[in-house]
Amino acid sequence: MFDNLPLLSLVIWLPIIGGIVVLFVSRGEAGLQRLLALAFSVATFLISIPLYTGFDVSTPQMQFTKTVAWIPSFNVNYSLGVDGFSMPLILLTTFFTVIVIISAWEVIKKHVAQYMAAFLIMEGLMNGVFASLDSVLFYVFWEAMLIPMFLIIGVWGGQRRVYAAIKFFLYTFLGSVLLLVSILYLYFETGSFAILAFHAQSLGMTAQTLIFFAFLIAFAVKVPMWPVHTWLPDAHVEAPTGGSVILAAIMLKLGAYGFIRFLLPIVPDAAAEFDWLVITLSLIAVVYIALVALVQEDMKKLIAYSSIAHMGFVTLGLFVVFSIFRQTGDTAGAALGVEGAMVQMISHGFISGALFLCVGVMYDRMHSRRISDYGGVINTMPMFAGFMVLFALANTGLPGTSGFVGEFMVILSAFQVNFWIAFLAASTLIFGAAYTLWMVKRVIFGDIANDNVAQLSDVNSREFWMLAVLAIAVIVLGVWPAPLVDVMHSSVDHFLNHIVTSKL
Amino acid sequence: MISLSHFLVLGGILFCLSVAGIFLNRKNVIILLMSIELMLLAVNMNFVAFAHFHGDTAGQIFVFFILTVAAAEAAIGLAILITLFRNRRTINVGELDNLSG
Amino acid sequence: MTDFITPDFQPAIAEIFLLTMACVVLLVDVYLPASKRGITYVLAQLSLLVGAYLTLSLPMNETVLTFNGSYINDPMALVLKLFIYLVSFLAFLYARQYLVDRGIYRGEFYVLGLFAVLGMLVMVSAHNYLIIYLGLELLSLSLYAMVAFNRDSSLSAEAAMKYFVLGAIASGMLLYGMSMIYGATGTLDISEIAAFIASSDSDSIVLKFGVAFLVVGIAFKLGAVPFHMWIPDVYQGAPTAVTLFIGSAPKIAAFAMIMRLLVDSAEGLHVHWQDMLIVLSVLSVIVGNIVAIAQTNIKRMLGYSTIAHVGFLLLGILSGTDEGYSASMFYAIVYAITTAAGFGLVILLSRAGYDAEDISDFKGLNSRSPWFAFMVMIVMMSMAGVPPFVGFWAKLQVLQAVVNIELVWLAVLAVLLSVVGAFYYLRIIKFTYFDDADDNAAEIEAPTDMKIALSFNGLLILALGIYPSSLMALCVASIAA
Amino acid sequence: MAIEPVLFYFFAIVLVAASAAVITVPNSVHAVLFLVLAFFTSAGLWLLLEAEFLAITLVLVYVGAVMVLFLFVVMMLDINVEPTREGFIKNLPIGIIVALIMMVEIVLVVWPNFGLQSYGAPVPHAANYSNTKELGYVLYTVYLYAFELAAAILLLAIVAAIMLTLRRRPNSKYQDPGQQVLARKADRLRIVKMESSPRSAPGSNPGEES
Amino acid sequence: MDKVYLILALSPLVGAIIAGLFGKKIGRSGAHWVTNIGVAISFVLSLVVFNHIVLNDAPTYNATVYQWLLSDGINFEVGFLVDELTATMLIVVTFVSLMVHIYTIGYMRDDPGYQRFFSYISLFTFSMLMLVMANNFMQLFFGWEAVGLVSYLLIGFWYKKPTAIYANLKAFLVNRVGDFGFLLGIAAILMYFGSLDYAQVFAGAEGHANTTIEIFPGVEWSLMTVVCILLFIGAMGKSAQVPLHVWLPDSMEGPTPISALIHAATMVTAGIFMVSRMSPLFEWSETALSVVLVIGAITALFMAFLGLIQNDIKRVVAYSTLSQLGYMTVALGVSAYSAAMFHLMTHAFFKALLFLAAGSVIMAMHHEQDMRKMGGLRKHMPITYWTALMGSLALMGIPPFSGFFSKDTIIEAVGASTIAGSGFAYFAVVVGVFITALYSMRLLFLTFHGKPRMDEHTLSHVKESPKVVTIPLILLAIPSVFAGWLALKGMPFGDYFGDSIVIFDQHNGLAIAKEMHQGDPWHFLTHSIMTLPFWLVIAGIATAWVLYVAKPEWPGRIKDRLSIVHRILDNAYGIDRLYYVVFVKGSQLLGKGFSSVGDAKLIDGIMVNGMANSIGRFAGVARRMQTGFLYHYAFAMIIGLLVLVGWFVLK
Repeated sequence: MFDNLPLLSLVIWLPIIGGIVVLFVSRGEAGLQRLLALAFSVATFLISIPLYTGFDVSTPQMQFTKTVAWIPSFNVNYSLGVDGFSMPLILLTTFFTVIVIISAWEVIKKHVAQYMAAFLIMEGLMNGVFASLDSVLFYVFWEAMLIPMFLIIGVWGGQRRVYAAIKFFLYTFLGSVLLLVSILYLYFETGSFAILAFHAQSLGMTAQTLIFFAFLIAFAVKVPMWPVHTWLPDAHVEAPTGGSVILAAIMLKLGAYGFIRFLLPIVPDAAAEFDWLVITLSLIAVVYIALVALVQEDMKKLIAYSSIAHMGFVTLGLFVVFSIFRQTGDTAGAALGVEGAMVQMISHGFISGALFLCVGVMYDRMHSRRISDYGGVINTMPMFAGFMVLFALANTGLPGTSGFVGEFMVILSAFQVNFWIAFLAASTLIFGAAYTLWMVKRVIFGDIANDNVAQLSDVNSREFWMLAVLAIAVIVLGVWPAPLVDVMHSSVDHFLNHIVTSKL
Repeated sequence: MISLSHFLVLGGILFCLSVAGIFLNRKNVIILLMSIELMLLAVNMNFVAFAHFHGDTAGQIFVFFILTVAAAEAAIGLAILITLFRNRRTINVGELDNLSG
Repeated sequence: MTDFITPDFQPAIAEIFLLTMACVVLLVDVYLPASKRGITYVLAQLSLLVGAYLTLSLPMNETVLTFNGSYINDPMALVLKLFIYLVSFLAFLYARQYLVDRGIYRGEFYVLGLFAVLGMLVMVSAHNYLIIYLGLELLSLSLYAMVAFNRDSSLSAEAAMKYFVLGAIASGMLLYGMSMIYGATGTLDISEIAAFIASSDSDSIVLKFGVAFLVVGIAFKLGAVPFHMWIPDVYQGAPTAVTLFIGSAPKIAAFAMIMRLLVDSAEGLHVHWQDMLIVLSVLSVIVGNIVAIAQTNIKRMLGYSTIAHVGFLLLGILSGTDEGYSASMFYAIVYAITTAAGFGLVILLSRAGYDAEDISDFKGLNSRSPWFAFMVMIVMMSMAGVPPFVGFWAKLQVLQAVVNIELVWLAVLAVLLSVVGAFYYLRIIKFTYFDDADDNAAEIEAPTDMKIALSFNGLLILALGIYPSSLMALCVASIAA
Repeated sequence: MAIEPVLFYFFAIVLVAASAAVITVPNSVHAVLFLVLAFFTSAGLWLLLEAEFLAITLVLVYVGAVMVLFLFVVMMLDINVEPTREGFIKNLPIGIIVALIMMVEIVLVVWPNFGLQSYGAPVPHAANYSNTKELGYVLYTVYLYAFELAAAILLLAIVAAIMLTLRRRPNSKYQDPGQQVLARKADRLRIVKMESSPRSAPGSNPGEES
Repeated sequence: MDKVYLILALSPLVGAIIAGLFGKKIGRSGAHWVTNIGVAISFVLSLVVFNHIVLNDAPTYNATVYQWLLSDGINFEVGFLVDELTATMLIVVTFVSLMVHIYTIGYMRDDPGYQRFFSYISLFTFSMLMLVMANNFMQLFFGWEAVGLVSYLLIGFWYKKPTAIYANLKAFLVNRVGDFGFLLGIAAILMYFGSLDYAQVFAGAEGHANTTIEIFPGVEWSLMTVVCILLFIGAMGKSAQVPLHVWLPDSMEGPTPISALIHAATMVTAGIFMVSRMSPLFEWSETALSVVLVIGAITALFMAFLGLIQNDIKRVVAYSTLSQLGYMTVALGVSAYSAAMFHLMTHAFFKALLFLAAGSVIMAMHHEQDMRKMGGLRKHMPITYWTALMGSLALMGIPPFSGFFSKDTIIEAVGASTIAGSGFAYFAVVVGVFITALYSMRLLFLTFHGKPRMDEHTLSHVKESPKVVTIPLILLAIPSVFAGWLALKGMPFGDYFGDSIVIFDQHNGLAIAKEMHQGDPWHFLTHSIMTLPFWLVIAGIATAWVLYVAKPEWPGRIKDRLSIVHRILDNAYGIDRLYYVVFVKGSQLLGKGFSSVGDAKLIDGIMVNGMANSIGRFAGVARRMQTGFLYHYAFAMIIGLLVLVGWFVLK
């Protein structure tokens, strides 16, 4: 029944139109604005579900494709399609937008319509990034996305929001302009802006190297990888809860998605040449950032750093393939890494999103994110504490939660390359537990630390259901990740075969 | 025999003098305007010389229009100068630095 | 000598009409009491509209020469003219309330404005160096006078003086270059010059020499470094309404001037002027973007931003390909539209007795008027080159043009500096959205027509950003013709 | 036969000297006069180039109108001649260097390329040749468009100049002869009768003094 | 049988979920009923399974429940492997768990977190079942971490207590260190064996006997050694072997039933179980076995010493647990897996008993745990006393209590072993016997004998615990007494475990012992009385009697004399302090350094903001070029012209 609907176009444009509609609902009718926003986000989510149910797992081909000439004089097409990599991420996006809209329900009082609209529009843009098969279209969505996020951080953010917002924007903008030049160069080479044409284009080593670094910077900033990560803690800390959630849950994934969609398939030889660099940076993210996270005083900052560390697994999982191929002449063991990276992305979306929501729930009551202002929250907010502990444990990669799956797969894959890579990666078991649970200890457990904590009230039903849904997702994905991973197999196999084939 | 080059060099000298005048003069806007007239004179010299040696009227016509425009330009320039003087009571170029940075 | 043959006036009908109307407006204004000045305004706007109509009534896809080859009407000219009308129309519209508020609402403004528009049209349609020069002077002289329009402003007078002197030097240099080209080729007709260059040694030092001077003249008109010095001062010193006008439509005309001077006539010297333009472009992008950061005056900042944009615009030209020219054409048009909206917003924030000059005057606009805050965002993001606004496509195309001639380093440099540039645009958005309004900040008040026009202008930027295809195709087609 | 070079060098040297004086003399009035001299010598040179009409025009239009305008403005504004030439001296070296470099560049380009070998002197026109007629003919035919534009520019210049300088301020004073003629004695003069009284001692009431 | 296993594993989970999520709705009794029934079902089914597998000798059950994940051609599954080893563990786990559940009803009666507690312990039972029933490493790791999780939750059960939440964090982290090694071991297995399924891995072990792996460049190590040591690191964490033992004593901050269930009887034995399960791998690496042996020996001896000076009743039992785990590990090291399992089983009974008895005492004392404030409780709490006595006798290894058989089997196996380190290990386990007797009797004497040292108020309220507490004590006392005798012949000396344990002949110390007495308990008993360990036990008891009953003032004097020794022991050899300084403070210092220097100063300070600032400064300077003076502007144009001409025209 969904065959005839342009599903991808719908998941892109419905929320954007929704955002505009919300904006135009007259001021002062915040309730209506919220309801409308919710309606649009839920509708989008529902529309995105057939993407999963109707997905053909047996083929690596792009599905639900749609191509319309957009700018014929420039050979730019409005070309959409999803494969096993992008489809789950679209679902993640549509899902999280609903959560974020709900999370803002009573909390956001200033410019409600704009807030809701910003998220809806951003949802559409992010879906657009995932669904684009045309590099210019991709880039348009990729960049346009910065605007609502910039406003979200800047308008509804905390004390240093201006610094954080501008830093966020410029950092990512810097990365992406290099992406743009690379795209243009590839167009020069291929005569087409189609991403799949880029994949097929053979390139010399010099060109590949240059493009590799351009792409690397572009996507590494977004992931973010050390040492271009410092925008993230600031952005997270200053952003309102919803902003942090989207940043962590979706936006970071875009960088990794860029690696999958652009960097690896387009410049595989350069990637093979410099895989050590990315692996090193990933491991630095895992170890160095974990240590940095350990000493954070601010909960959001801590979770932000934790995000960086977790995203290190994604990049690690994506880049182990070359070493494996060099050692064995075969990609066996590499799919584990790539699929692990994908699972890690989805799972990190849920977990970090949930953790930011948790911090948001506390922040709404106490207006502080400082760990030292809390203590013994469990006494007054037992239900909330349960969720928080669950998500924290998931964040430590506990088996049975989604946090385990990806890390497990990536570590298994990394071991195939080298013992020490796996060793450093696995150190997250210790560090991750240390910084997360230490925070939990200081915030959640213990006796009531002060009067403010004593007056806290437990989650209301809105917050409860919001967290409960995420909790279920985290656990289901941990207990039975197969449905998620199954949709990727074909795409991953195709991807791996493609990237180990030299393009020189 | 006087060649085209002679006239062009002469035009060049005038051009350079006008340029030097613009740069050197830091007191009086009127001198600047006159330097500009010199520059146009240099150009006119070129055009007339070229027209002569090409045996073509276009160059002379161009000079004709340059003279016309220069007159209009002078009128407007002096009008601006007067406006400036009324506002500032000075036409010292060295004091025209309220807009900078 | 040939007998006099009456030239075909039809292709120049719009210019003739406009000249007539300029005189009519002038006369009407003289006999109107101050209270009925609105009629002058309406007449001026009507002139533009009818001019646009007349231009449109010309055959679209053919190249027509008349006045013994001095006047050309080709598709490029037609398209550029239409946008000149459009942007000028907007500029006149935004200017009105500003002038009224400052007590300088006089008919001369529109007379001069019409003459300037006429100058631009002449430049766009010029097919002879002499005509280019005359068009340029018609435009420049009008603008000099308009800058000094507020006679009681010392800053305006200073700006006008600087503009005038520098402009005169630049025309002198341009003329010197023209004289050299004339000397080398023996003609002023663009087609003949092009034919001469094509048939001769493109390494002729005289031609190169002449072209260098032409480039200076062009660079000045556009405001490319190091011939940019007038821009910040004039932008700041001129009344905002005039700055708006100077900053917008003349860029389109300047683009046409480049096309006529460098491309139509001297494309054979492409290798030479390309190098020159690269230097200018790089310097412009660097200086424009970096120095803009240090500005607090919004007009001055937009002036530096203009310089940076000029650097980008030159990228397309210097590529020397049709693709690059159409990219630059697109850029020029887009830039003019965007700048019109930008200064329109500055005017919007100004009130009687109060000029919005400082960037911080944008404070809290989102609370005062979300709609116009949105417009500010559109304009600034478009200028920064962020999709989905049209400024992005403009940048994309010129970059593509540069990449296509394998000057990737230039593209990289340009985009990196555009990141620096993004900072100051963001700063405006920051004031608009992130800061709370001062307590004494009033509601935004403006005439309805201005509000509508500004909204149209802003939405046009957005709409062209989402669907740039038709404008792009138009540019491509008109360059290819 | 070699009268031409003599004339050329004579005019050229005077022209250059006068131009140099224009930019160096401290007095604006002198500068204007030197500029007039420069125009005269140019006109002479143009005659050598058989551009009689333009030579005349230069003198008539430029010297006769523009330069007078300059003089008028200079005198009207009555600028004080600055006694110090400090800035001038300081910048002279660099000015000279820049001018010289430019000169060198120009010479390098024009000298080798426009010699007699490439551009021989054109055949002199016949005695009945009228430069004015020739120009006049093309001006109104071939360059009709340009001519109209020039007219527009002149109109514009008038409008602009008037707009910028004409002031009709409410408090400005100007004469109206019609009114003056109609003035009567009674309107202007009133005779008041006053009682004579001794003047107060100086300094006793300083507030009312002066 | 599929359903049986599934129900067996899941019924505690169902109980846990109901009690945990709907605790408020079902109320306190609802919570304990649902969880008790859940565990009871498991226990009953365990018996069925035991009957099926062990007594009826059914073939090993190995089947998949569901496919967890398929990636890269590798099948990650959740499945059950049930053989003798598993069946034994099932009995132990479900039985002890059931006892603890019942006991908890009484022990936690007044606690506000009643439902939560039941939910946790049922969840624990489920996790432990998943661990022991796993047929693959992935699931093993799942269970492994899950029990760690529940342990974390339970130690911190009283979340208001700062010491409790400190202890649970510590426990989790130290366990994570072990898991870290364990995970790497799993990764190594996957890489070389291409599967995580036990059966496939064990089948491939021989093929990889000579495989080497290069961990440090140029150094080739035997793959099996590396894998086994990595896996054993996991066991060290979970089974609290030195140097990862530090969490266990602190974990006594949790409620007593937890100490009994998790930190004595079941979870801590997971490591022992795991190594036994992995015997087909360990057997291929003598190096790994030696490591196991030495680590176990150190733990057995040095942790016993620490038990001597503790005053907290539960801590004594805790250190005793550490020491006993050391014994089991030693057994593993000498390939006496069955002996280790045997001791594991008996230890589970008597140690659970001792903990619950200690808990009973603590309840009576109104949650006072300091033995110096007890004394003379024998008369007030006869059941507790007698059961505790039986547990202690079993712990000390007095014939014919269960501990005697299991411990002596280990000592004999060690004595017979020739593997590197066995000499030291023998010394350690023998000396350990004396120490064990000493601290066990000290506990008994201080708690139940002598004069009451508590205040009047407490004394007046001291009474025997309710039936829900005493019944489990009695039920646990029964196997504590008899299990050894009954199982001796079959378990360590028979082929009880069948194929589930692999021992190479050259490692089989137990076979030598077996030749001597053929596994006959009576013969074993009489033989043992002649040996040194038995007399050391007697000596230990005697010494304890002298020190704590006859001459109670002596311990104080000894303490003064040997103050250095006492201080060392009191600080648990300073290991905690060392870890705190090196790891906790060290990583914090490193983190602060990275954060403030690396991130804040270098990246943000110099690169990001530095670049922004320098551009800003440059802009500030560059704008001054725009002087405002016309002649400068003109000059710029002229220079520009000169450059264009000079550079491009005349080049």
